[in-house]
Amino acid sequence: MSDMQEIILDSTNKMFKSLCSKELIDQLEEGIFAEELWSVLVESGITSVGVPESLGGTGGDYNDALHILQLYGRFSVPLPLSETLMVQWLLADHRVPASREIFTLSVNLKNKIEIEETTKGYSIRGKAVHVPWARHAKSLLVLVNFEGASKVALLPLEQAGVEYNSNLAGEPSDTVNFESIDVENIFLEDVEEEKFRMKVTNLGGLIKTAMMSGAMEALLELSVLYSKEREQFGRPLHRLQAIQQHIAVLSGETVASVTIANKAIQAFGKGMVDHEIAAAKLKLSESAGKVTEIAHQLHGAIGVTHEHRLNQVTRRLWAWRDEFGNENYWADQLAEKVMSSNKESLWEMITDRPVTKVPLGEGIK
Amino acid sequence: MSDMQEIILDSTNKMFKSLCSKELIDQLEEGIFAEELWSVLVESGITSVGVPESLGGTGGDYNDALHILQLYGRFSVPLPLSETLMVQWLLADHRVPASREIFTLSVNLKNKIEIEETTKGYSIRGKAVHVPWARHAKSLLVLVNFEGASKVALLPLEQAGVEYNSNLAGEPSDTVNFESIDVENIFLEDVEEEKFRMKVTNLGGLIKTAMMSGAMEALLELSVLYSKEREQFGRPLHRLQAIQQHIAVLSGETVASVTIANKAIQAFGKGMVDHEIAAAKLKLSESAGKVTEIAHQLHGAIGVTHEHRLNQVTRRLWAWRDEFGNENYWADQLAEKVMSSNKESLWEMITDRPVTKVPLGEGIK
Amino acid sequence: MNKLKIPIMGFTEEQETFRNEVRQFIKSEKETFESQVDSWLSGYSPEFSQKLGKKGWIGMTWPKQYGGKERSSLERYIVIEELLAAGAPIAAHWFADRQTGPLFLKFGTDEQKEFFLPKIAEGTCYFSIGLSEPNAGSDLAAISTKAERTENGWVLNGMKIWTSGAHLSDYMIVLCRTSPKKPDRKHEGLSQLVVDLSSPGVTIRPIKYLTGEEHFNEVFFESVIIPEENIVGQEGNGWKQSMAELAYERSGPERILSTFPLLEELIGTLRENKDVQGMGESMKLLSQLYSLRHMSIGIAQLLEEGADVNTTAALVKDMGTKFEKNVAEVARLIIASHPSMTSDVRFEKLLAQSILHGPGFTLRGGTTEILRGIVTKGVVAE
Amino acid sequence: MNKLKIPIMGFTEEQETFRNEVRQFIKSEKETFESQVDSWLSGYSPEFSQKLGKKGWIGMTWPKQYGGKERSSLERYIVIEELLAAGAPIAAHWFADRQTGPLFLKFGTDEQKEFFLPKIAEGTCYFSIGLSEPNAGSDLAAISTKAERTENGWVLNGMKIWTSGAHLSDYMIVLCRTSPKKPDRKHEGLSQLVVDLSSPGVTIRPIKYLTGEEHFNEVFFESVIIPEENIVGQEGNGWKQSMAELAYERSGPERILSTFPLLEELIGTLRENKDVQGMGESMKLLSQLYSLRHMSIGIAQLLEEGADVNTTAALVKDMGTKFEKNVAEVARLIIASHPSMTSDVRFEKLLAQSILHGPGFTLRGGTTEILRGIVTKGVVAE
Repeated sequence: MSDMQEIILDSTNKMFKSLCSKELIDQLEEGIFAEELWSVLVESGITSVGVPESLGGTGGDYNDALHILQLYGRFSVPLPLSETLMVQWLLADHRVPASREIFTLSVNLKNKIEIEETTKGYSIRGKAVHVPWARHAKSLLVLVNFEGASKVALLPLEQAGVEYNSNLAGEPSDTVNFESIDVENIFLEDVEEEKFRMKVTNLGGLIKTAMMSGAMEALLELSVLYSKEREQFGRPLHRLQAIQQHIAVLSGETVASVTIANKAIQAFGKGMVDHEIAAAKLKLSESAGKVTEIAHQLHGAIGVTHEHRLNQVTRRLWAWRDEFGNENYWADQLAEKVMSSNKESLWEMITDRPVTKVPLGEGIK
Repeated sequence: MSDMQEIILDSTNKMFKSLCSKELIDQLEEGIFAEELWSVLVESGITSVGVPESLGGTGGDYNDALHILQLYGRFSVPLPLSETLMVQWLLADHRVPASREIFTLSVNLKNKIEIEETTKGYSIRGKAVHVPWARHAKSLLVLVNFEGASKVALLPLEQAGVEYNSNLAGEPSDTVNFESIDVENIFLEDVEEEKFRMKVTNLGGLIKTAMMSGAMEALLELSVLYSKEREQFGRPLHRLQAIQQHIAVLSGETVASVTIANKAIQAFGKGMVDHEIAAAKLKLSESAGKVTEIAHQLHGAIGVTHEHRLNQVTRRLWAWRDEFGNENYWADQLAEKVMSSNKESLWEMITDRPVTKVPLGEGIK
Repeated sequence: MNKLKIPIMGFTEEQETFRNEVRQFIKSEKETFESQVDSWLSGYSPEFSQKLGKKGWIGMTWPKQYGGKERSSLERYIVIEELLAAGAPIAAHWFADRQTGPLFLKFGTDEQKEFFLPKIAEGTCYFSIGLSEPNAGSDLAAISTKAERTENGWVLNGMKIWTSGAHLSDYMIVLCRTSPKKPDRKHEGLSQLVVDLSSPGVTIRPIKYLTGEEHFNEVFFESVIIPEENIVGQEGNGWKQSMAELAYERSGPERILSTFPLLEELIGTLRENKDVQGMGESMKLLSQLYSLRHMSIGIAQLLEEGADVNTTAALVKDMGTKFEKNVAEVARLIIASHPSMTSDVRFEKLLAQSILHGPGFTLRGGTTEILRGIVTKGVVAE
Repeated sequence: MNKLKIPIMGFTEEQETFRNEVRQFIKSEKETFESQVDSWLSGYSPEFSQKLGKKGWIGMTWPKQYGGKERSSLERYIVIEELLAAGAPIAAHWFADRQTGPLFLKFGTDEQKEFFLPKIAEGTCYFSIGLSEPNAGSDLAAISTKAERTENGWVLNGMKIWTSGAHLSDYMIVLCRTSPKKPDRKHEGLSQLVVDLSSPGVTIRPIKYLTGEEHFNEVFFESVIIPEENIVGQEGNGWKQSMAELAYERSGPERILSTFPLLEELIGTLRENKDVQGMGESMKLLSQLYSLRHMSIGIAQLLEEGADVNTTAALVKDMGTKFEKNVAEVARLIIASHPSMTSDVRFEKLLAQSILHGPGFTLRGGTTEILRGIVTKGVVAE
């Protein structure tokens, strides 16, 4: 880790720690958007990290951004940061300048959005499901049909109908309805649909991996703290053998998850990714079930109350493990890579240094 | 359980307990067959339990026999009892009288045995693999090709070549070679191949289930005994919380396994089996891995020595879980039943009282 | 290992006919409730409870003179498992039927039986159970809620926590100290009192579950006056009475079937999709369910016979609640989806309920560690 | 949680070239050995050890003056993992290379280094480690083997148990009591002695492993005379020296790759059979292996830097050995077969080895419970 990165992460850490309270996170589920914290993020430049300065972004690289998202996961930040970053990165590939707005995206197969050219511009008709944070976002990046061809478009959400829905963590996961909405101009570009889907899925998978690894660190910290503070039969919990087993397994799953997440982040940062994202999201999604179960078992009744911070972390892990591919999805992806590898043995695949250039950075094609 | 059955099982239990020592079981792997104990089994009538008295068998029902096999599993009896019983039952369906010989059988798909009629009788040519106890058996029940049709035959083993091989428990699992062997007469009957295979697989699966449930009881007993005798840090093992967790899980898996095994035995005994065998062998094969791991973890170094009785039980469980279908095999069988059920809901299937008559008893068809 | 022996039970022809009757009733009610996971704790419907009362399916094993139907416990087992499998809303009368009724029958005075039991059986009188306190979770000897005998009756002071459904109940059975704790006999001096929750001095404050739902509560007692005759059983015998209840409640179908509606939906979807691979992957759940159900039924029979089921009941609770959780973990992998409490896709909603209620399954009624301690003690003692 | 931080390491171009060299050598030797599971404990081949010695791959990080090659520990890591992945027979020199050599380097006299290290590096001098005793397994303070100082040197009496490979080794490092146990300082007074196993008074009795194979032994010492200068390090410091060794040995690739030959065979077979479903089911193993390997490599780097890896190394051992077992459990389900030590089908044989050696994986070098205690202590202490 570079000194520069350490400074960035250190200050982000401090910022989240002081501004992102348990209550603020709870407010999300009461329908209150954390405006103030969002402004701070925008002002600090975090919402455009990884977008080149030449495009008005903050600069920095993906590595910085993904470690910031690790912190995001650690503090359960209740804001559409990852979505905004993803869209900005994808747009930056098209030389679209950085923005201070909130973005979201959806690549769900069930979406059917039609765009037609009209005399005044374009007409948008259709529906997108499971769109994160749609109710708060300015624009939606989505695959559309335009004159019989697949394109990628950035659609304004002002006039769209939004049905509220949420994931297990209470994060918005809305349905967006465009009922023949007319707009003058939109971002609309050619796209190789399958390639674009894979790109977004990979990027999304890596981002969730980073967020989940941060959340697991938080879970371990909460659990260790509880085992030190809480007593049973006159001894702190962590002195009980059964609790020691729990903490050890929790530590192991967390370290293994953070390690493979960091490996994937590093590889992606160098633009050299082969199996790393698939292996990492697989592992993190798998571990999420184990660590949440242990943490709840360890915390007992207090841990299942809405009052306790624990549920903010465990519910996010339950939600995120299924987003951008659960473990079976990524196992199949990985299996395909192994099946079609040109290496003779598994050992050669494992020890091979990845050389496949990540598709990101080639522009949305 | 009837009083009669209780008396039979009680005396069998006593017999195994007094005659089937650790050393006797070890001798199997040194190539020594437990002649004496086998004679006792033959004399006591155990080797033809379930064959009607009218055919010279001991009488009694399958229920009796399967609970005897449960005891067989509990004491790791080193003899071809289940194979001999299975063959005798299958032959009894054809009114073949009971015998005092050792039988074995094989329904392996890889077997290719050809029978030709000759002037003097028949000529046998071919190979059967993974034949249990072949080196000690008098005859082999097996599927053969005869004049282009599948038949079931009972082949004499005197002149056959036997390559020694063994399963994980050191039980014989030989390859049998018939190199154009001439015999005067053999048992040779028509058979619906697929139906026969299913019948033998079901029967074999149930028998292994019974044996495994007995072995698990032995495993639990050994483990509890060890936890009481052995001390660590000045306290008996079972006082340590981590060991308590082990014993509890071991108890749970054992009771669940014994219960589902007994349910299958009971259903089979009544001639009413639907999903019971599949569900039971699935469960037992799955639990075998768990209980053996725990028992070894609990016993520590002493448990992995050849000297200790533990390995006689764990190695049998490791071997038997894969014989007559591992858990995935039976899961697929069960899945097929669920898929093709005429019941509307899963709950109706679960609570349905099985009415399908078991095919056994219809003769080898 | 005699303590681990469980008989294999079958149902008789009449019992099967009765099962069918129950099933038909539930089917006819299908439109009146939404099938849900964990319905014995979260499915609150006084209307439905009253309908069951009319059918005679609450307190159905009790003597007729108290509104019961004197049916066998296997028949009761049938009713309970049919209701749970359907995800029917049975939380309102749950504890009264399962625990409080039997408690009165065993220890109550004639007056208590005559007053409470018929109402419970009608499905109109709901109880909750006051055991845990903030510093007395696993260790009930530490209970500090106390009742003092006065001329006007008992005066109760203290608090209870994690009481399921107190905010929706009429009464609570409160375990409290009625004489001072002695160091060497710390489980003595505790008694069970029936507290009318509408009494002055009772404050009920719901605790939000992690989903935001309100299932359990803190209940505060400030000088609550309780009639002298509201003590249940012997003064000072409350701990033993409560422990007997706990053992009784560990092996019921509610320790196995809490997430059954999800499993039913999973299998139904796989059948519809003809997903053979997914079906194969689900079958381990099914074999586990078979073995747990036969254990549970066998123990119900042993209970009827008065046998000691302490060890085996703890096993069912330990394994059954793990199974309930496992249903969700397997289901989510076989059918990838967006689990959500607000989804209008049935599978996603049931999955969300199962995941979010999951942590509770292994906590209520004794944690894993405590259950395993009970099992080991039982097994080692032989 | 600073104690849990592990750096992400990559290999340099030169290291990759070196890996290729090692791999080519192993390929060229393929005909001379049968690839096997757990080859660092069961694969005994003095010929192969000597070949490795000639290549300079034993003691390769040691100073050149003692026969070493002064290469980096990541280069050694490469050699070890390539050998393990291939299932090559490296048991003969294993402990001498991994433990005894570093022990001498750290604590040995010049004479000891000059005498032993070059022979070890040649692959001709084999060591085993004498720690456990019948009543001193997890608790080494209970060691009762003792050495008394006499005019002729040390006189050793007692016994060791579970010593891997003693029947095939030249020497043993024996941890024994050299001064009486004090109640409050029970780990003091222990020392490490080099015992020539051909000395009069040494009796080695193999203990059969459950497979019938002979890997470990009981070793009896009856008034064995040991030259005074055969003490390693400081008198009375033996416990600390041994503990340092243990921590060092917990995170190596041998805690992850013992069953790799089976995994390789599994994946190879699935590729050959184009079994897409089976391949998908195997991939969880692969992602676990990736994360464990990167943990192990990162810790190797930390060790080189002299950091405290007590906690993370225990984690790798705990999870790695579970992974090694798990390979067998997954493999047997994906490809149904007849596992057998005597089978001539490679998959079946490797599977049998993996299943039967499995129980040993989590026992050697500290049981699960002990490792988890170490981890929790480390994590809680921060």
